[in-house]
Order: sequence, then C-alpha cells, then structure tokens
Amino acid sequence: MRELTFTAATREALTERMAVDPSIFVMGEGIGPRGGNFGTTLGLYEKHGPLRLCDTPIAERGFVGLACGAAMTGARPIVDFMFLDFILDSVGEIFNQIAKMQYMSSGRLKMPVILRGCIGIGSSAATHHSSSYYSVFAHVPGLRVIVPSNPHDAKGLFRTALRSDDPVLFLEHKNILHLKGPVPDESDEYTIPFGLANVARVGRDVTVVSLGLMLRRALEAAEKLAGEGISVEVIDLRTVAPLDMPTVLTSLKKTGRILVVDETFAPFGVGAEVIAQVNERGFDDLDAPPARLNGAHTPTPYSPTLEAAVVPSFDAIAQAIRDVVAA
Amino acid sequence: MRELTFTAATREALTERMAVDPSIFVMGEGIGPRGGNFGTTLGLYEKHGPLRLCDTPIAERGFVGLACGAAMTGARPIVDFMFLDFILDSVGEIFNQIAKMQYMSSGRLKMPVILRGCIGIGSSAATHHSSSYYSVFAHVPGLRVIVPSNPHDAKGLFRTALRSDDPVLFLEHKNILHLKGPVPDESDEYTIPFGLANVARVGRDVTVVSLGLMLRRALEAAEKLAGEGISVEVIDLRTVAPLDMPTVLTSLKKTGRILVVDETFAPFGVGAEVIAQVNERGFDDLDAPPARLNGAHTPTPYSPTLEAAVVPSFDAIAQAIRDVVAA
Amino acid sequence: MQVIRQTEEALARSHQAGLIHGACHTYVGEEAIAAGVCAHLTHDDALFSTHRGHGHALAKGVPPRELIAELFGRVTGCSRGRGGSMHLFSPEVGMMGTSGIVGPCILQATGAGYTFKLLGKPHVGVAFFGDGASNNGAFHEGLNLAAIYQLPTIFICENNQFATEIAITYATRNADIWTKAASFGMPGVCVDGNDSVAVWQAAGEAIARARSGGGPTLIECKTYRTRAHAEGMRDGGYRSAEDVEKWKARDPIKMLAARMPQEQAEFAAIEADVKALVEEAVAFAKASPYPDGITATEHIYA
Amino acid sequence: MQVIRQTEEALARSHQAGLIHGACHTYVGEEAIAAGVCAHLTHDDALFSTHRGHGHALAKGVPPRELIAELFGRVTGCSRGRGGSMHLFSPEVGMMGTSGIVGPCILQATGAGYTFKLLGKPHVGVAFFGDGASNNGAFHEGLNLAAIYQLPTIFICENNQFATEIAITYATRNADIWTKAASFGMPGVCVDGNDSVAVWQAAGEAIARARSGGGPTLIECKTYRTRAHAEGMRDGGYRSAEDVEKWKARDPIKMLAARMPQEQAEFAAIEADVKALVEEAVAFAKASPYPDGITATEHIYA
Ligand SMILES: Cc1ncc(C[n+]2csc(CCOP(=O)(O)OP(=O)(O)O)c2C)c(N)n1
Ligand SMILES: Cc1ncc(C[n+]2csc(CCOP(=O)(O)OP(=O)(O)O)c2C)c(N)n1
Ligand SMILES: [Mg+2]
Ligand SMILES: [Mg+2]
Repeated sequence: MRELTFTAATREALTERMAVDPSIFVMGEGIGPRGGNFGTTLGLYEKHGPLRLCDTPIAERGFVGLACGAAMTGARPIVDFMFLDFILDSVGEIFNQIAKMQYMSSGRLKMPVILRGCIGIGSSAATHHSSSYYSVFAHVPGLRVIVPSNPHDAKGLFRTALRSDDPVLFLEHKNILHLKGPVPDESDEYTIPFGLANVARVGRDVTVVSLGLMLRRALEAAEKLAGEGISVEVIDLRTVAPLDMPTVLTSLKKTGRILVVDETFAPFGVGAEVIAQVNERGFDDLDAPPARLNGAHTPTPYSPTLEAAVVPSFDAIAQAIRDVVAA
Repeated sequence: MRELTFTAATREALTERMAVDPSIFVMGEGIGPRGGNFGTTLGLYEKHGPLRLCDTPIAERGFVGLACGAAMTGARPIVDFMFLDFILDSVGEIFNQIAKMQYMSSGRLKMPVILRGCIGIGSSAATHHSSSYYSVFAHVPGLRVIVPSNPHDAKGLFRTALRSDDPVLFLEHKNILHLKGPVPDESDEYTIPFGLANVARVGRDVTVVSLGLMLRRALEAAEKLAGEGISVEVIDLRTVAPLDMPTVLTSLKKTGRILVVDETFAPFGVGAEVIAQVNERGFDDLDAPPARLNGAHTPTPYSPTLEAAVVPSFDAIAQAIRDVVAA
Repeated sequence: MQVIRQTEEALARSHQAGLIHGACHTYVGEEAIAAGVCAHLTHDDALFSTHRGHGHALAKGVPPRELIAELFGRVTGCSRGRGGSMHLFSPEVGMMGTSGIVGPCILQATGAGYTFKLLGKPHVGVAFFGDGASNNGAFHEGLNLAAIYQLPTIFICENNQFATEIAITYATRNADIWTKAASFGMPGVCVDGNDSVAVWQAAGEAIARARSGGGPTLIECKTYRTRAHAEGMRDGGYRSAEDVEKWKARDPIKMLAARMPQEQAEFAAIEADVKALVEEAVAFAKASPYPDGITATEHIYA
Repeated sequence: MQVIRQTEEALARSHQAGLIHGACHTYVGEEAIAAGVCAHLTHDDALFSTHRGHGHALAKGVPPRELIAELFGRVTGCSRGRGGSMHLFSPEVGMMGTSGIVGPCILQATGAGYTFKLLGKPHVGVAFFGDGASNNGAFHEGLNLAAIYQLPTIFICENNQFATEIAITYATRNADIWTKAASFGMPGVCVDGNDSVAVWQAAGEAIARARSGGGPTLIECKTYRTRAHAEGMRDGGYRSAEDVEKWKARDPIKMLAARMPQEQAEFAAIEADVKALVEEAVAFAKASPYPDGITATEHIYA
C-alpha cells in the first residue's frame, strides 16, 4: 500500500470532500495561500479561493463563534487552530454554544463544525504549544473527540468528521503528524466510525489501552516485552468521545489485566474514565488492579531534559506493563 | 452556635481579611454598590470604595487577565463571576496564564487569585446558568478547586483561600447558598486547609463520597438508610484539587464498599478520579465494585420536569447505596 | 409593538403568579427596535439575540403562545421547554436563538452572514445585543470579522443605558457606541431607539446595503428599559425615578401613535386584537403539558 | 539597540547551529521601540510581552547571557530553562513575562496598572504586542478596562505590518491602530517605530502622564521585521523583497547614527563592547548545564 503522512491523509479527505460539498469552508490563521502552518490545506486555496479557505485575524473566539453561526445556517465550517492551545479563548463558544446548540434547539439545528488542532508534548514547543485537552472536551456533553494514531485512521476518521452533524474535535499529535503510514488508494472510500476502538496488537497477558503518540510507543514496548515472554494486547481508542468500552472489556475478559497509557494528565483523565468503567462493567474480570501511566501533572517545560521527564518514556511504559503483569 | 448562610459566612471572612490586607480587591459585575448578585460583597463598597470593590463591564476575559497581572505585581484579586458559567470566556487566561505562572517563572511569581462563582443545577436556571466545571479545572495542574457543602466549611476554606498564594476556584452551589448552618463566632479564627476531606457521618457498611449539594442529599439518604439497617459513612471531599484520598481510603478499609455521588457529568469526573485512585491504592480493600452516581450527561434543560430528571434524586441516591451494599 | 408590549406584560404578571420558573427579562420600552428592524426581514434571514430576547422572537414571527409556553416550561414552547426565557429557538421562522451568555449572538450573526455570502444567498444575519455587550471582546472580534469579509450582517446595539445596574457611562469612556464602527472601517449609525420609524429607516438602508453586497453596518439605538432588569429584581439605587418617568413619556408605542393622529381607530383596533391574542396565548400555555422527564437527554447529538 | 541586534543575530546563528530547541522569533528591525520605551522605565515598572519578546527582555535589563541560556534550555536561563523563547521571566528587573499566546500581555499590563493604582505606587505597567494582537478581543477589553479605571498602563502596539504572513491591511479595514484608542476615550498616538528618538519622546510623554495619574495611552509604532517571522521559516510569498530592502534601509540603528554624525566613534565603541558582551554570553550559555529532569515538577504551586 502507498504511504502517506497524517497531514497528507487528512488533506486528501478534505480535498475530496470540498470538491463535492460546497458548504464546507476552512477558517484559520495561515490556512489560505500559505496552506496551513502544518500543510493541512496546501493547494486548496488555489482551487477554492478565499471564501472557502478563509484566512483570519488572531481572533480565535471570534471565528469559532462565527463558525457556530455558519453551521446553524447551513454551512460546514472547519476551524484549523494549528496548535490546539489556541482554542482556549473560544471555550465559551464551544461549551456554551456549539456543544449545546442541538440540545437547546430540540434537535432542529445541527452543528456540523470540525475544530482541529495539533496536540502533544515534544520538540521543546514549551507550555503554550504542547497541550492536549481531550479529557476536558470529552467531559462536556455534545462533542465528539478524535485522537488518531496513524495516517490510515486519521483519514478514515476525518472522512467521518466531514459528514458528521455533530461538532468534532479532531486532534493530531504534532510529533507524529509528519510520519508516514499505509493508506489505501484514493478510490477506497473507507470511513471509520466514531466510537470504534482498534485492537492494534493481539495479546494474551495484559491489555494496554492508549491513543495518539503513546499508542505507538506502547506498541513498541509490547514488541520488546514479547521478547521477555509477555504477550501484550494493545487497544487504540482512536476516539475519546465516544469511548469504545465494549472493545476494551472484551480484551480485559481475555487478559484479566489492564493498563491505560496516556500522555496527558492523570487526574480526571482518560485512564480515570476507562478504569471507572472497567470497575462498573468488568470488575469480575480483573485479576489485578487496573492501572494507568500518565505524563506528569505539570505545565510543560521547555528544556529538553525537563520535557523528556514529563512524558511517559518507552522504558516507563515497558516497566508499567511488567508491573501490571506481576501484580 | 449562631447560624449563618453560606454567603454571610464567606462575606464575614472577606470583610475581616479586607480590613487587614490592603492588597485584596474584588472585581465583578455588580459587586460594588449593589453588593453582588448574591450578596457576596454587601456593605463592603461603603467601607472600601470603588478601587477595592471594582464594578466591571461584561468583559470576563479582560478582568480575569487583569487579575492575573495584578497578582503578578503584588495584589490579591478576587474575581466574582456570580454564575460560574461566565468563566468560560476567560479559560485561556486561567489555563495558560494563571495556572502556569508560578511554574513558568520558576516560582518567582506567586498567583494569589480567587475565582469565585456559583454552580449547580436548580430553579430552572437553564443551561447557561447551571454549570459546574470543577472536574475540568481539577484536571489542569496549578489550580486549587474548592466546593464546600455548608457555611462552616465555606468560611474556613474561604479564609484559607484569602491567604493562599495559589489560584483558587471557589465554587458554591446556588441552591444551598441561602441555607443557614452553624458557624463559630467571629473571634474564632479557624481555617480549613485545602485537601482535607471531612467525615460528615460515621458508618460501617459503605462509604459514600460526595460534595456540595449532593453531599447534603447523601446525608439525608444515609439517615433514611439507617432506618433500614444500613450504616453509611459519608465523606465530604470539600476540595476537588487537592483530593484527600487518604481519608477516603481509610474509610474504605473499614467499609469495603464505595459510592461516589456527584451532580455533574460522570465521564472524566470526580467519580472517575476517585475510583481510579481507589483502584491504585485500595484495590484489596474492595468487597464490591466501586460505583458512581452522577447527573445525566446532558446540557441542563429549563422545564422543571426535565431539570429534575437530570440530577441524582434523593431516591436515586438511596437506591444506589443499597445497590452497592448488596453487590 | 403591541404584541411585544402586551405579551411582556402578560409574562410579568405570570412571573408574579409563579408560572415562570426561571429568569424573565422584559423588553418593555424597547419595542420600536425589534419592530423597526424585523419589518425588513423574512424567515430566511437569520436573527440572533441575547438574554432580553422576547421582543426579537415575537417580531421575527414566533407566535406569542409559543413564547409564553416556553417560559411556562411547557412542551409546546418554541424550545419545547428545554430553553426558557434565555434560550428561544424557532429556526423555522429564522429565529436562530437567544443566549444566556452575553456576546455570542454577535459572532453567530457574523457566521450567518458568512454562510449567506459563501452560498450566494441574498439573506442577512442580524444580531441584537445590549450596550453591555459592546465592551465585550466578542463585539471587537465579530464586527472586525464581518467588516473584513464584507458580510451581510447587521449589528443592532440596543443601548438602554445600563447593563443590569452598571451605567454605560461607567463601563466605557466613549458611550457613543456607533462611533466604534470606525475601528473596523464599518458604517456606524445612531438612531433614536424609541422612534420606530427612525429605526425602520436606518435598518432598511443597512439591510438593503447588506443584501446587495455592501457589507455590514452597526446601528446603535438609544433607548431605555422601563421595567427592572429582570422580573422580581429591585429597580432602585442605580437610576432615578425621574429618568424612568422621562423615558416612559417617550414610550415608543405612544410616539408612533402621536405621529399618525388620523390612525387612532386603527391603533385601538390593533390593541384590542392583540389583547385577545395574548389572552388566548396565556390560556394555551397554561393548558399545555410539561415535557416528560424521560426525554431530558434527547437531542444532545444529531 | 546594539545589544538587542547582536544578541538576536547570535541567536539566529545558534538556531541554525541547532543550539536552540524550540521557536525563535527575532526582533531585528524593531529595536528602536523597546529601546525608546524602556529608557523611561525602572525595575519597579512592570513589562509584559508576547512571543517576540527578546528585545523587550534585554531592554528591560535581562542580561544577554540569561536570555541566550534560556533559549539554549539551560538552568542559568532567565526562566531556569522552563520557558524558552516565548516564556521569558525576570521579575527581579520588572520583566514580568512573555507569552506564547497572543493577547494576554495586554490584560496583564492592565492588571499591573491596577495594582500600582490600588497601592498608590508611581510605577507603570507596559504591554508590548503586535498588530496581530490588535484584532483580538483582549485588545478591546484590556484597553477599555485601563481607560475606565484610568490606570497607569502604556500599550505599545508594534505594527510590523504582518501577523506571521497575514497583512494588517487584510486583518482589519482600519490599519491605523492608534485611531482605535478613540473607542475607549483614550489618547492614541502614532510614531515611526524605526525612529528611536520619536519613540522615546512619545513614550516619555505617555509614561509621565500615566505616572501622574493621567491614565493610559495607546502608542502605535509603525515598523517592520526584516527577518522571517521565526527562525527557520520561509520568508517569501507574502511580502516583496523590495519592501524588505526598503525597510532595511530604514534600519533603526543606522537612523540613529545618521542623526548624530558627530558620535560615530562612540557608536563604534558601543558596537565593539556589545560584540564582546554577546560573545561572552554565548560562551556562558553553551557552558551552562541543562536542568535536572527531576526538577521538572517543581514550582507548580506556591
Ligand atoms: C458573559 C456574561 N456575563 C455576565 C452575564 C450576566 N448578565 C446578564 S444580563 C447582563 C447585563 C446585560 O446588559 P446589556 O448587554 O446592556 O443588555 P440589557 O440587559 O441592558 O438589555 C449581565 C451582566 C451574562 N449573561 N453573560
Ligand atoms: C492566541 C494565539 N493565536 C495564534 C497564535 C500563533 N501565532 C504566533 S505569532 C502570530 C502572529 C502574531 O502577529 P503580531 O501580533 O503582529 O506579532 P509579530 O509576530 O508580527 O511581532 C500568530 C498568529 C498565538 N501565538 N496565539
Ligand atoms: Mg443595556
Ligand atoms: Mg505583526
């Protein structure tokens, strides 16, 4: 199969869809002639012009609110934040308006808005360019929250987002954006539904649940542990809201042990929610306490030595898996 | 002991402290001559004038950012949002600036800001006047998050907040604000530290962890269940960040069963975090799956019939306790 | 204006009677603005408003019975009982929603203008908001975006002099809000908000310009609310009784009537018709059922 | 200006050499502004800046070695390696911080003004921000708050014509940012941002007024950055090479030198001194240790 980067994969989905759906437009800083800070819209301005590839002033709250009103009246806006950190000034528009609009209107308005941005710690981007707020957005009813770990999934999930009538947070880890992976030909119109996790590796002894960059690191750790005789099943959540617990629980039934590996903060995070649901729906399958491994609960430091210390490393993941197996 | 409302209790703490600390000032809409929408600052304008009781335009982001800069330069701002819902436009200032300022400056700046607002569902306030985002704020490092359940605690915790060099979210449920409870005389300078839960009722059979309005409802349910021969221990978290897990775990060791009752959303919420920590640190004490009971995962509807349906009722709490005991 | 006035007065009475469960901000004294602007709009034009939105909903075509039923929390309300006073939705007539949060309607109307321009439709987006909202960042960002993209969006600032109890002269050192349009290179207009004909004229020009690709306009309507900020709230201390009386004398309904002395009979007939309409609407609302609690979590997702 | 220029050039070279791990936005071409403003400030005045903050930190008194070490990620950096280019803190000299987010510095400087007014101190808060920030809601809310409370805060808008690659003439229909002060009833001033004397004069007046209770001022400095938005980024497409050359000819250092032809020797001596200073600073930074990973979670709470 051909190989594409994340960015090329989602750009293909966007290009394809913009050609057939004139209600789609993209807003953001530098997504016009420049093609996006990360190349998310490269080449599209030349095709569709400034109304559909709309460069904006630095007014995140403003253009998110604009996107809300546009979606209420029949357009399909995509807001491209480059770094997700810049979303915070628009949280009022997202929590109080976008997430609630379908509900407040008793389903008479739809809210087909995609909010995309890159997340994650790495490259000394420092604390204002390293955040991943997916747990925060998943706490709030009304939003879909997507965190792909490979280009294939990114494309399939982005295609679903482009057809969704719900608001979607589409979040890609900046340190894997440029990595290539197999993606089917353009003629293959596969989509991936929200709320369907992927069993990224089949194993017997322990279930590791992860997402995004950490999923990839967990897969590497699983590979290494295979050499030690530990058989690790790795589940890629792919979407944080909805959360595919049936897939997790099926795996747990087999392995009896579970570890959630997540780059972001532990408190009130993905691990907490997965573990709470495991307790509710799979307690009797547990042969050991369910565990989580997270990045440190701290703002992100700049210096490479500090930065490396706040993210779960390959070694820390491998050790956490061994610990769960031994527990 | 004399009885005061929540509002009177925190106002006493504020009055007392403003008299001795000239760096304290309050900002908000209507907290000047009007004395606050909920009476939080009644009588203080007459004493201290417009600079220390500062009425604002409707510019939540602006005055939260102002408070941040004021705290960086030696003042102690208190931002009074009336309804916490109005905080959302200032989330960028809170997450990226206020919460990170001490860290970014390597501890050379302090951040003594209090952000207060009322929370909770009730009185058909509808979806823009009913939110409680404590789980969201507790996910982010750098913030203290306080949710008192009675006037005594409100005063003691507010006193601590008034001396804290960390940013504090001080959140009071609007449906209990006006309720009276015993509060020691003004001469009693008690404070309550952050991160210390309160065993609100001693019991044997099951631990119920709660906070805010739900804590009171849980206590009532416990009372009723005592008549059914079920002995319920009720723990009032009081602060969501930090979370006092030692108190919870000590209780669990005794009872072997635990239920978290919380008005707000289950996913990525207080119950999830408490249960995850119970799994990590008290798994062997569990005689039954730890459980949680939450409000519905939905925007808040207006009509009383709908509104009542989205909050855990007295009956639902009692039944959930019975279920955990029977499990 | 009669529909708005009489519905509001019925709502105020109903609030006192305990029939309204949540907040209720009336529009009494400001009716000329909604009436004057909405006279130019069709159901395809998109209106966005804020906490004081009853008048806008009615002027845009929401029947009084649906508005009253909504405030009574009934399933027959325009938001099916989910919304209440501050969350009025009737997309069928282009009433795209009110908000309990000050600010967003400005941005959403800008977004509606964006859709209409993108899809080549001749409609306009209209935002109604108070003087209080003009000091909010949403005003700055929304007006600027509408200006640079030259969107068909009309910004109606209802300057009733106060945000709750905070005077606009306290909240800004430049209380001529229309002059702020200059920051965005946008036309700014000031009208007497109690003069329905003046509002109608100014709105007509701005809307015609917007429909023909001439971009957005900010219209400041100087007005006054003659009831308390919200029903049940005190209304003293921050403004004088004389001021209230002075403005009551400038009642927009009376002002229109005074303008057309030959039409007194017509006005009286309208008043009587509306009285019957509103009475029927209250009865309808009272008789309507509450929504079933089991439906409380419907419509969160598409 | 020499300290800023030469430090920035050293940083640009270091970036190419891989010594800087994260972003690096240089201030080359805009030095006259920081120099002209900060000449009026003491360490008790509070300065707040944004992603392009090296020049402000240096002008406020942060030694080049601490700035360079910070960008090299060393523990001897002004933020102890926690911050990097966009998070420069040195409260000891009144450098209260830069931010990777556009906008907050405007509000924080307003807050500093509030503290100084509240506590009766004669200091000022100063915000430096770009043209891009002027379209953000923080500009509207911050300037309005400073105006209504008459705070001792100075707003320095560095209009270098672009926000990354977006021209200010695209991002607003009124690119004369100083005129927007009128919305807030605040004095607005426009100066040639490449003329250090003109900046120095305008800032001096505004700061003196602020210190004596006369309230805030907005000063727009028209200028240009002559390097790419950030080191390592392309710099084509959105602006012409001729424009860059035209502005290079208006180099603020050369302009000052041209003004005082009799001081050539002095200027040359300064240039040489600074060269030595910056070389020493780079060496110091290179020799400094990285922070210990174990300290990564310190200082989150007081
Ligand atoms: C963001 C936000 N902050 C505060 C409030 C509380 N609030 C409700 S109405 C109001 C005053 C609004 O004043 P204005 O915009 O002038 O409208 P008016 O009530 O005068 O029609 C305030 C502060 C709110 N609804 N939203
Ligand atoms: C809120 C926010 N949105 C977007 C960005 C990304 N960004 C960084 S610098 C920049 C351009 C800033 O332009 P301007 O304010 O004119 O400053 P200049 O770089 O020209 O000095 C942008 C958009 C950001 N840092 N913060
Ligand atoms: Mg008003
Ligand atoms: Mg610029």
